Amino acid sequence: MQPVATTFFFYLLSGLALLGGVLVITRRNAVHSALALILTLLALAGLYLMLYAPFVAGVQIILYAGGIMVLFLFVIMLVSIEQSQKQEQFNQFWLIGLIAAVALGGMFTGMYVKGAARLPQHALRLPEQSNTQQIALMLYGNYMFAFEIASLLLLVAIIGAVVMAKRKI
Amino acid sequence: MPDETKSPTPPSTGEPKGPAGSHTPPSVEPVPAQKPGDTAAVPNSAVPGAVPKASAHAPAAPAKPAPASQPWNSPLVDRLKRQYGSGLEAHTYLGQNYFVADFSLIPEALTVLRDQEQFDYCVDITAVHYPEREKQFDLIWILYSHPLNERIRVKACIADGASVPSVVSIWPTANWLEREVFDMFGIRFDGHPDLKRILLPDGWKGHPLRKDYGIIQQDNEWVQINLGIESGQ
Amino acid sequence: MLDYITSYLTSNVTPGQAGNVLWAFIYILLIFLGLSVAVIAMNWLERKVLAHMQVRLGPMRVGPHGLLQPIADAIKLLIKEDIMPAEADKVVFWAAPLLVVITAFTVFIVVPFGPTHAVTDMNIGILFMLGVSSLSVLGVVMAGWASNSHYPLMGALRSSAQMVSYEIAMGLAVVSAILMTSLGQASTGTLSMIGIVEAQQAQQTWFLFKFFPLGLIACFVFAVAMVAETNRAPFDLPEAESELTAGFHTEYSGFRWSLFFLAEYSAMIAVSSIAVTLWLGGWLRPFPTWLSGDTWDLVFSLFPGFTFLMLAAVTFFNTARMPRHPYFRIQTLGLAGFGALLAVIGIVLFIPPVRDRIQDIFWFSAKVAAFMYLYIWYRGTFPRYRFDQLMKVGWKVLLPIALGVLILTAVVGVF
Amino acid sequence: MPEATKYLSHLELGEPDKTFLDSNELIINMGPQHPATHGVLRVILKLDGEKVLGTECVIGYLHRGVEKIAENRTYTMFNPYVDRMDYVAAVSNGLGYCEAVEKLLSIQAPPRANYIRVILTELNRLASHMLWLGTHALDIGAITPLFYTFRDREEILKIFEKYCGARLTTHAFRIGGCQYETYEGFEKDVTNFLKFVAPKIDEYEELLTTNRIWVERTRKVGFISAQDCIALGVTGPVLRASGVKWDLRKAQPYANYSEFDFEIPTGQNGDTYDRYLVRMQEMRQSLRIIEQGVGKIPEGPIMAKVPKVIKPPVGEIYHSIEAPKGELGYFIVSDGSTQPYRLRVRPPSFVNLQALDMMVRGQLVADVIAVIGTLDIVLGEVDR
Repeated sequence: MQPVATTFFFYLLSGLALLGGVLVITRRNAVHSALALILTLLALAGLYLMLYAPFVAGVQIILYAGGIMVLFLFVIMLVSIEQSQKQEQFNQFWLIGLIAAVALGGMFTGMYVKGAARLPQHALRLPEQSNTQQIALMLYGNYMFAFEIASLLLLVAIIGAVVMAKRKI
Repeated sequence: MPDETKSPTPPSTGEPKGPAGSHTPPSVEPVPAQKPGDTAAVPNSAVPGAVPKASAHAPAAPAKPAPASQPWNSPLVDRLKRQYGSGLEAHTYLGQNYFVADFSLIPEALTVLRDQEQFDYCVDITAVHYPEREKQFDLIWILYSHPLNERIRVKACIADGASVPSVVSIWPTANWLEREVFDMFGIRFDGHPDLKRILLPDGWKGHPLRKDYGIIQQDNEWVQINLGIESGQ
Repeated sequence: MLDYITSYLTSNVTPGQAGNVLWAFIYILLIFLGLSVAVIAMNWLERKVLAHMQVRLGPMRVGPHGLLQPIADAIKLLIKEDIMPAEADKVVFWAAPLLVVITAFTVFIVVPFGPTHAVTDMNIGILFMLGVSSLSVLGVVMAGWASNSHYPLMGALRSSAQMVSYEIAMGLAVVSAILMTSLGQASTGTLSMIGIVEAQQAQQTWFLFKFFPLGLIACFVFAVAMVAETNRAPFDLPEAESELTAGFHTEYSGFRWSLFFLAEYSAMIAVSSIAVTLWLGGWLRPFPTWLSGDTWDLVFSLFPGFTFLMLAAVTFFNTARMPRHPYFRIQTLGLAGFGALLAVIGIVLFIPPVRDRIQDIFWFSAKVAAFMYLYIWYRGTFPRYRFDQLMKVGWKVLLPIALGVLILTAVVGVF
Repeated sequence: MPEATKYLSHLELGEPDKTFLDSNELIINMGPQHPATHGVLRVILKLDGEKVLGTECVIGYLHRGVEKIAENRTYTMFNPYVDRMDYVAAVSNGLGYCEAVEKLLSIQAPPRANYIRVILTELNRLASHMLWLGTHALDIGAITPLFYTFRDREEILKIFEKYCGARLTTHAFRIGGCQYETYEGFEKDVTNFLKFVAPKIDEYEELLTTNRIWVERTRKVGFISAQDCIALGVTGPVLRASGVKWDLRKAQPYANYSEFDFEIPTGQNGDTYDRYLVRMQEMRQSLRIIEQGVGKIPEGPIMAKVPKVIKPPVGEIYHSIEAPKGELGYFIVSDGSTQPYRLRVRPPSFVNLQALDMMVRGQLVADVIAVIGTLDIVLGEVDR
């Protein structure tokens, strides 16, 4: 099966992701920021699809866009918007932010200019059909221990949340 | 429309002091066989024959001969009389018993009625306005006793502007009932947790169930401000 | 060019897999139209069925037996004033119904109405459906928040909490069905919607009856969760009329409101399609093993035609019962015309090539329709759950059951 | 919502649960236009999330000054006005008023009138309870019972219509008896209705009584104890569901209820489910009363000897009856003229509504709806 208009979709999705990212940090209204973040996440899911990683794309949509962001919005909606709008957005962290941005930009530029030789000559072609199986094999085979540790960590977080939210259990 | 308000003739029963001397508390007199339940729960027995005609010591009855209030004798009355003496009169009219209590006895006698005489249910609190009297208002508490299945009324005369002790602490149900009396008559209740108008809007002027408040009278100012119309009529 | 068009007809894959953009587009159009008609029909049916459950007649005025009522309603909604509250967040208020309706329709590109009757077949089909339909929560939340009013906000909070909670039980039930695809003699673990049905075909059983009663329980969990997921009675708290007036779309009116309506019904059809695909054998006809053989195949392939003929007969019967009065002449004619249309469709469905390609769609739709009837039935029967009870049912009843079924399915499948 | 906050400022509201994650209090204004408040009742709710911390009822939107009107109408002229208070139980209102005036006049309705009165009043109680059931179930989300009860209530209204021409505000009774002689076939209609409706009540119960969701929604919701009921003056089915076996028809019989054999259903738990059961039982008891009455209507006049101009002697009277909602009392002060000097209505809905706050504190918003439904208030009577 031949992909259609690959370049076009790549730029479209990247552009959307970037637009969303910029909106996230420039919007004063927290709900608008969250919605822009969802746009970014969806665009990323599209990029994953283009990389022949449909499972990752699906998980991205279900977990991030459908699950986590809903909870984000849930919390933000209960916060008084008027108050947050009055607050200064670019506050005292602007210096740190600038340094981080410059450092990251430098890294990317360096990679682009000098790192081309270190990358493989053509993009890796993952077989589309076995993508899900490959992830499963990786997770439950090579990285079994890390996976279990991560799930334990999440369990701790759940228990902590329950304890904090409820006085009596 | 002041001409619409009636010129009220205060009913005989409303006179607390007038005939009081004539019928002294008959505590000595043996009054047998009048169980409380019977007196209160007269189902349809209030036929003219059953109630004796106006007795001698009744106040001047209206033109038509009619059953008039009579002294009411029962152990309950005896007990209360012993406690409060002449501040309390007991009457019965058409088989319904009521006390006319002196204003000063009000929260106390009612507390006694609830705590010692088991009148645990305050049915209603209401008032009647007699503009020509000195003490303009009759305030009426209708009480019922679940254990005794007996209903009585307690009546007290109060002057305009006087504040009455609230009975909310005795019967919580008095809360809204007193608010309604306040709303309609302008009688203030001391110790009421939240005395404000209940049926009429908060900013309304006047108390409609007073006799000097005409039937089509209204707070025009309120209507004009809040409803944006010239008049509600 | 003609070759490009006809080449697909002889292939036996979905247009998406064949890479045939034109046919994919035609399929998208067909699904969009079919879905709109289905929503309209569902609207009429719900009102009619519910009315007859409640000893009343339902719509009777617009068209014979109210057949044109949904269309009249649609026109009314389109020409109604579209109110946007002054204090609303304009952009979000505008985007919310769009998002809801887009997600509700997008999921249908992987719904397999037949072995080749889907826009495309993704190898993560079921994941895609769950993922995209979970996005509709966002629309609900946005609508509730953007209205800038208490009732919609509470409705949105309720509905997002509800949808997120029930997605978990729903997902676990789905996983147990997916697990079944990789078990048994034909070991083809797959997330593809078509693959799931084909697995049922290969295993000669609907997953509803596999590992009895595990499949049944999983289907039950899904069937409950899907009602909650679509905010329908008895889980219609976000729209609880008596409590929150209309929930998250209280401030919406006219066309925007109708988009929510459209989305709700197409979401109902979408989740029913998932249930049908996963447990009821998708497009497969009933009794594939019991009543097998060419004769039975023929008999079952005649079902669609007979169904339409029967509907036509019912219509003609009602035409005969119409009052004989000049006032009703147009209505009677209309009803007769409708019956004739049904009869023609029925006859067309008997033509062998049509019959062969249509019967998959028919069986799929019939199964979905059964679920839709359940939706109406629930609405007529049940009171509404309270919010804490709803959460209790979701987290303390359905989730453990779904987990247990998942583990048992794995255990039974391996040994 | 600063305006609503003003109303709540005085209430001793419970504090929200102090936990690590404190939530904000939310003040919600329910009504006066709200589908579940059964009219123009406005309830201001103070919420912690979905939990109710306190309520305040704002009433009076339907206030028409019935008591003031009474002072300016003759006794006969005022009679139709009482129908407009509890408009779903207009017959009961009329009975209470007529009996109060009769008592003041010291006359008694003839036996035939009394039988007709009891039958019509009990039919009215059925109609009122049916309306309650339908709307209550609708509030809790079951839409179907509403249509069933309306279908069956229709039959009662038809009987009323045949009897007096009106369906809702019947004005069926006159001071001293009944307005009209029963129509031809009245008894047959009532008997047929009894046969028709008994299985229908089973049908309602089938839909709800064992319905899991219904039970979960109503059990342990809106609890009120017998002591609190009495202290708050709550009467009617609400009181009986808390376990107090008190019904004015038995306690202080009026009309000729003492001649009828019926039970007073009571509950034990004082929750919404028990109130539902009590009212369902009351409907069956009403059927029993009607059944006994319909065969025994004696021949005779339907009016007592009443003077053309009703001029009760000077005096005052309090008479109360068991209306479908509770104790409906009339306190009349007469000054000997043709118009009441003062007429006070003791409205059961008004007094029962006062218990709302106590019943919903600590419960959820959805329970407020259930409790308003179970109190069975009629705003026409609350506001008068």
